[in-house]
Amino acid sequence: MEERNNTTTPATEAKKCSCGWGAFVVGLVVALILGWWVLPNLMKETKKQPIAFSHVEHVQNQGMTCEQCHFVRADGSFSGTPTTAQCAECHFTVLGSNPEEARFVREYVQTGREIKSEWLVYQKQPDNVFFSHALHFGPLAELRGPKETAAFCSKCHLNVAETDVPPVYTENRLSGYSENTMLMWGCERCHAEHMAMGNTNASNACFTCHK
Amino acid sequence: MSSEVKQFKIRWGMVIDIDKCTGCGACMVACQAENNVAPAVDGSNKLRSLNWLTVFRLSNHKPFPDHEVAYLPRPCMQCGKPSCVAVCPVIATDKREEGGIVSQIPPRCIGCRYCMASCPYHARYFNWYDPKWPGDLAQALTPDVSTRMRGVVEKCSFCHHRFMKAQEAAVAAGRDPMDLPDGAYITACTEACPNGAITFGDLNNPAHKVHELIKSPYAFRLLERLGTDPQVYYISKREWVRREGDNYLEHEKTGEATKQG
Amino acid sequence: MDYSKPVDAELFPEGCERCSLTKFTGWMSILGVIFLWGLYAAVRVLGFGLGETGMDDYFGFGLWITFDLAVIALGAGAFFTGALRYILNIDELKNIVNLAAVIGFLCYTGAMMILVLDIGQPIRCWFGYWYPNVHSMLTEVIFCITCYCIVLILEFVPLVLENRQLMKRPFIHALAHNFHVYMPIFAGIGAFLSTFHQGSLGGMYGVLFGRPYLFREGFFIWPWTFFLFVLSAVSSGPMFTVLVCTLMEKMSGRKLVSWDVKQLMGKVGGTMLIVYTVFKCLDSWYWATDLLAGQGLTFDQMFHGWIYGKWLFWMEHAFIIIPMVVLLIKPLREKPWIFYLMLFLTCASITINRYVLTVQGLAQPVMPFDSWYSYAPNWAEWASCFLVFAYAAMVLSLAYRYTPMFPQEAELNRK
Amino acid sequence: MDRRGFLKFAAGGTVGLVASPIIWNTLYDAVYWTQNWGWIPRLKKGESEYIPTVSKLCPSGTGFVVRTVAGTPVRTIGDKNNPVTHGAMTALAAAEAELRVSPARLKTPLRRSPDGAYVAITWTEAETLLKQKLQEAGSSVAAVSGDPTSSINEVLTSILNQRGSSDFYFMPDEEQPAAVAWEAMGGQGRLGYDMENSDCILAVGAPVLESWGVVAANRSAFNRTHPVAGEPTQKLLYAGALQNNTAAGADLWLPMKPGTDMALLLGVAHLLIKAGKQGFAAGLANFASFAAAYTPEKVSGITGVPVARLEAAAKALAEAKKPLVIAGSALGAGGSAGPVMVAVAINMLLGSVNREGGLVDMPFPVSVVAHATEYRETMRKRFVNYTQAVAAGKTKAPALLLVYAANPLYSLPADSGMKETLSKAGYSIAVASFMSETCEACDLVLPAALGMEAFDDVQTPYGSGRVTYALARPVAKPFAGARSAGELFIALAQELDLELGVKDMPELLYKHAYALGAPFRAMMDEGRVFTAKTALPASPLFYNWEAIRSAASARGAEGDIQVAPVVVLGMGTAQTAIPPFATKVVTDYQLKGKYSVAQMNSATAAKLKVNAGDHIRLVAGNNVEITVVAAIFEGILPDTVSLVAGLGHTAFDQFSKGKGSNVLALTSVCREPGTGLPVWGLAGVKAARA
Repeated sequence: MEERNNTTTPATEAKKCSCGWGAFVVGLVVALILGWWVLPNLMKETKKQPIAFSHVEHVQNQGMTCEQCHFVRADGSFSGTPTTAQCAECHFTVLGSNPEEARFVREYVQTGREIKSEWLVYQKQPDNVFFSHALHFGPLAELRGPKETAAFCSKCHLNVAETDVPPVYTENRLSGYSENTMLMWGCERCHAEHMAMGNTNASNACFTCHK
Repeated sequence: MSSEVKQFKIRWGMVIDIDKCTGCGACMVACQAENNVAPAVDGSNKLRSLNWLTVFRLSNHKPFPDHEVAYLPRPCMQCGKPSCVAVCPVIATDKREEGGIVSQIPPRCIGCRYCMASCPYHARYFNWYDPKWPGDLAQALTPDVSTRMRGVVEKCSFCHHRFMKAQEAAVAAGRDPMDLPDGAYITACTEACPNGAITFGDLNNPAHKVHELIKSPYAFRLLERLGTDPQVYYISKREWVRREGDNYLEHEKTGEATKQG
Repeated sequence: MDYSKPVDAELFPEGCERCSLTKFTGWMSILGVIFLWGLYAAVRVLGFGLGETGMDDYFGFGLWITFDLAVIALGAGAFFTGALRYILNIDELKNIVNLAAVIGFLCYTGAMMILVLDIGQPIRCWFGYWYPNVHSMLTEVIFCITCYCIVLILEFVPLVLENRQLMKRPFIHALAHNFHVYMPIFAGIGAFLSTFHQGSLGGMYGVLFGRPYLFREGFFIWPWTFFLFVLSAVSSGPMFTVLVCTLMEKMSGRKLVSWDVKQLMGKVGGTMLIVYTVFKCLDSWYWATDLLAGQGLTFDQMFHGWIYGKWLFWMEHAFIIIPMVVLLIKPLREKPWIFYLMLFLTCASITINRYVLTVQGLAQPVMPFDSWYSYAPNWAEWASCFLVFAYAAMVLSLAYRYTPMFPQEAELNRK
Repeated sequence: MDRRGFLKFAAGGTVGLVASPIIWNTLYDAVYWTQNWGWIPRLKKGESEYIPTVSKLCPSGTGFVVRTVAGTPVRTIGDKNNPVTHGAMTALAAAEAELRVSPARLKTPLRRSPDGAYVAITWTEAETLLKQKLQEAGSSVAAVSGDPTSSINEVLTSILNQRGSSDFYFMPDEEQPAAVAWEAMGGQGRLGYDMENSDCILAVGAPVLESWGVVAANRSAFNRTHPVAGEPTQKLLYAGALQNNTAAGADLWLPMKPGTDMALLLGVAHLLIKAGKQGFAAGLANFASFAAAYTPEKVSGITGVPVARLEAAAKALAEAKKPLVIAGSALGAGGSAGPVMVAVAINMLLGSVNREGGLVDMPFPVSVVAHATEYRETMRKRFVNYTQAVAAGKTKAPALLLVYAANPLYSLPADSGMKETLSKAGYSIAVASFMSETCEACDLVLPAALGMEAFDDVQTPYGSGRVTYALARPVAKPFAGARSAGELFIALAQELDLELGVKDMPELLYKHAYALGAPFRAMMDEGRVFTAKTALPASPLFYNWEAIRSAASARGAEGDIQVAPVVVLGMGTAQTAIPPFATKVVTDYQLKGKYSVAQMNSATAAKLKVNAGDHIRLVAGNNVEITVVAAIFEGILPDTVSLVAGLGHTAFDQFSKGKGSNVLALTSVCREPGTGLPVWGLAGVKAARA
């Protein structure tokens, strides 16, 4: 190899070299496309919510507050999304003209099927995470109205308050995590500051968030 | 290797009166149910049955009829100077949070079992297989403690989720979550013990019963001489029981040697 | 083509004879069967969990850790011989340093294989790098062992490249040459990494203050076991290399390394053995008479029944004291069988040491009301260790057959 | 592309991949995958509720709060507001939420097909079959209940009575011999024990802290009288062959050979009489002279209790202000009446009858269902007499045998005739919650709801010193196809046009509450529990020394080695078998793999030439042979081995099946002299290394 190189002219050597770098660049570009776009997309799976629930209808048109469905219970636990029974407090029969509502009444309220267990939670956390809404709600009482509440909640959640159809839910095929799931570093960022959200109790100790 | 004992404002601790324990096992059942410990088909192999809390039977080693028996429930000691925390290569176990409970996070654990080797109390258990809840048993899982997977170590957490819940309830009620009244947070075993042998509370808080109990002349801790500084105390009026709590040379007396530890 | 030679003769090192390819394939097949048996055990362990082994909550460490520690100690010939050859320039060692490097490579990669099985969640193994606990001796071990393993691969590669046919390619020739130029650097890095993790492996036990059988005081952050492990590794490593070399000679029927080189290796190991023996005995004495008493325990309480009897303790000590003395006496060490026996005893003592620290150290009940339990490795643990043996034997056989591992071989066997 | 080009392409690709997130993200995703493996159950989310009720599986009617999450019970926690058990739990009650969904739970009615296999049938089919079989049987119906505290028994007795059958029985229990003894001594009400107010309790044979009486209440009393690190306000003396759980809590252990309870009690009586404790009643002189033969030395010889401890026990009782003596059996069934008679006599000597902290003469539970048999009457009948008579052909086999909440095939000795009765019965029906041995032998199996799934009640259990009444309220839907047994029987009666006077379970419970003057609404809505100190006019008690004398003439057990059975509630009852969570509570000195463990002291082991861990063969008088593993424990009498009860199940699930041997297999039924009670629990065996 060394001997042969010695016999080639500088021009051909340069040519060879550039051709070689071309292969490198092609490889690089292909891999980058694969690694940044193709493969990550292959890992993703999109899912639809069981019912095209409209926050706009409930909040803006019907004037409901957030707390009517999402509230802290007396023991400090958070209700999350409402159960079929809670929905049925109003929707015991079809109230409007939306076909989705009619379907909800037909398929859930009348059959007793549980919407809460089917609803896809965008911010879904795995079982090993302990998250207390109450402990994060320090300043919530001072918030006024749905707009301000939504702004506060959307520090972590998707801001769904102004959506007419639920956003697409995207999940990783391997981990099963939602695209919007806050990962540990996201939690740790606030927990590292002792006065985040006016609370001095949030440390980054493992047991603060894991169960 | 952290050689210093960490200081906490709150130190959750347990006082177990051995003279009151009769070894019925209600604490062990409650512990398994509360913490989603999977049942074992063959629980008679004690070296392979995962139990955060185990009741040992103690003997005064005298022949019949002078023999005496006692039972000693052994949760995790939540050591002030834990031998396990220093050795874990991936910080799956730590003692950092206010309250001084030694955390064990199975999702972080890589399953090297070094912590098990380090713990003289055998408080740590390994998931040799994936946990199984045959039939419909999984329906009875509580929402409080995540299920584990094979290949990770787990141990008693002093029902840490109950601490979180107590804090949550305190915040919801507008009270200080860092100043819980006595009894606002107790472990499942404390709650289940029919004989009231277990008392739980903040060892540092004079308003909590345990604060006084640990000053009893009959109080002792397991293997104090090793310097692990456990947050679990035992009480027995029987000298032989206290002597079973640590290693003593023939001429040594119980009260003296422990002080130097 | 010369039909009197095996069909793959072109690949053999210059001037060296090898057995027929059929015979070789037969030998490799036997190893392959053992390998597959071990692989079956490994698949079961990875697929179902560590419940497939004989370990339990009292014996979280067992045969595998003993095996790892032993092979890592015995594989220490690689770094120590390498350091002496490339850094201190003891030239004669070039005749055995290749073998030492291959053995080191095999011991470390083998240990890594077992470790992958031994940790419950191998998919999370990179946590050791990503979320390291800097206080843990094991973190140091993980860092150093993986790094050193890479170094050993780099040391092994040139030997492969030196195959007669491969060397005909100028590029590979040049590459192999470059590797040789950098070998002192590898040897240096290797020596540093290896010393540290040999020590950390010992430190792993010494720091366990909850285990009176294992706990040792020490110097700065390192317990005495840290230093004892380094010393025991550097004394047994070269000896193990000589033993493997001799075994290969017996099996192949060819002389591979001259007696002088072996004696030199023995001298190196033996010198280190003197240091080790002195410190080991001091350590045991202090532990038995002072350290234990401080924890309210007696020497007798550390032993129980037959399998945990004192015989292991005395044997461990005898097997370093006797070789130390015998190797000092010239007429004795010059008799090959005595020489080899003494090397073997030393290696056995180090293996016993790793075993008692691992198994007996955990078996000794610390709580007075606890009991001694026994541990017996099951077939899956043995099989996976044999997997490593088979793997090592296969690689060693290939290396012997096709690479110029022994520079003296052609000359020693000239008729 | 040549080889060099390809190599460069590959190099570029490698650099590109390393520089893109896919590898690193996949490393993380793979770890997330291991953290949330799909084959490991995930946690349920939902609202937690805490609902107080009582356990029907635990014989002591433990009061607990059931925690439900989204409607499913996940935990049972001691109910501090329960005035009977004060929050004390038993290991069995603590496992009830899991037992509810255990693999042994019956999910659907099962009918035995001609080929012997079970076929799942619907409830409609089952009810039709039940009605049809009952109609066919006419008056030839027998029924046995293993739940004496439930008012569902009244519905059953009413049905049987109206069909013309009087063959309703309770399973043998601790109360039956005690009732005989109390009656023999002149007692007119029901025997009760005010343990919590006593300052010194001598329990002979009765493991009061583990299985005797209202265990949860006993334990809670023990708790309150033994402050942490403080001075106990109650002394507990326990006589038994083994240092069991009760002995561990006792201040003094009297190591007593199995079956020598009477001699020990007579010895204590003698010492107390000598010490001047001579509570007067008719027959005192005769009793005293009979007891005088039981000198400490003689008693020590018979029982094995050292003289000093016997005297210490008598002294403690004599010095106590409110002493109480309790006699009972280790097994909880098949005990003799004799020891209870002497225990009553001692209490009489001590003046401990109808006194706070003493024996209580209590009213019996009253029936409210029309045509029902009174509790007291049922308590007088002996199921084993019936089954043995049927087995021997002395009594006609029933055309229909109904077994409710009981597992007689497991919990009665082999020669009790139960097996023969079941096979001779025209048709057999089991109403149970778990697939027991008895269920497996019945023609029709009906899945019953648990206490936390249906309306039921706990009327004063035996051992209590007060009248108590608690309701079991449904806090969750019945599991799978289970149904309330009470509602099932009421519906059956209605189908057969029988008169009950109640239309459903709530009405039945209401009538009971009303009869007791209990606050039904509060009990129903809030889970409150009713208790009352209802004292009867003092019974004309007397020292029935003749009855005592004949009972004392019972033969002791034969065989070289005595077996001391141990009942541990954590291992479940005959109806539940070992709860899934209890397998880890079972110790290595109770069970080893598939063998029961026999504990013995080192002297016994030396005599038998066995070491710990050796297999030994035990051969009982009835030639039943079992193999057990030896364990050395010094807290047991010489020539005695202890075996834990509750093992050796052949039915239920993987948590119970094929583990150890059933102690009851070693026992045989015999009759107590004088009272004629069928008794067992005495098992002398021959032992040898296997």
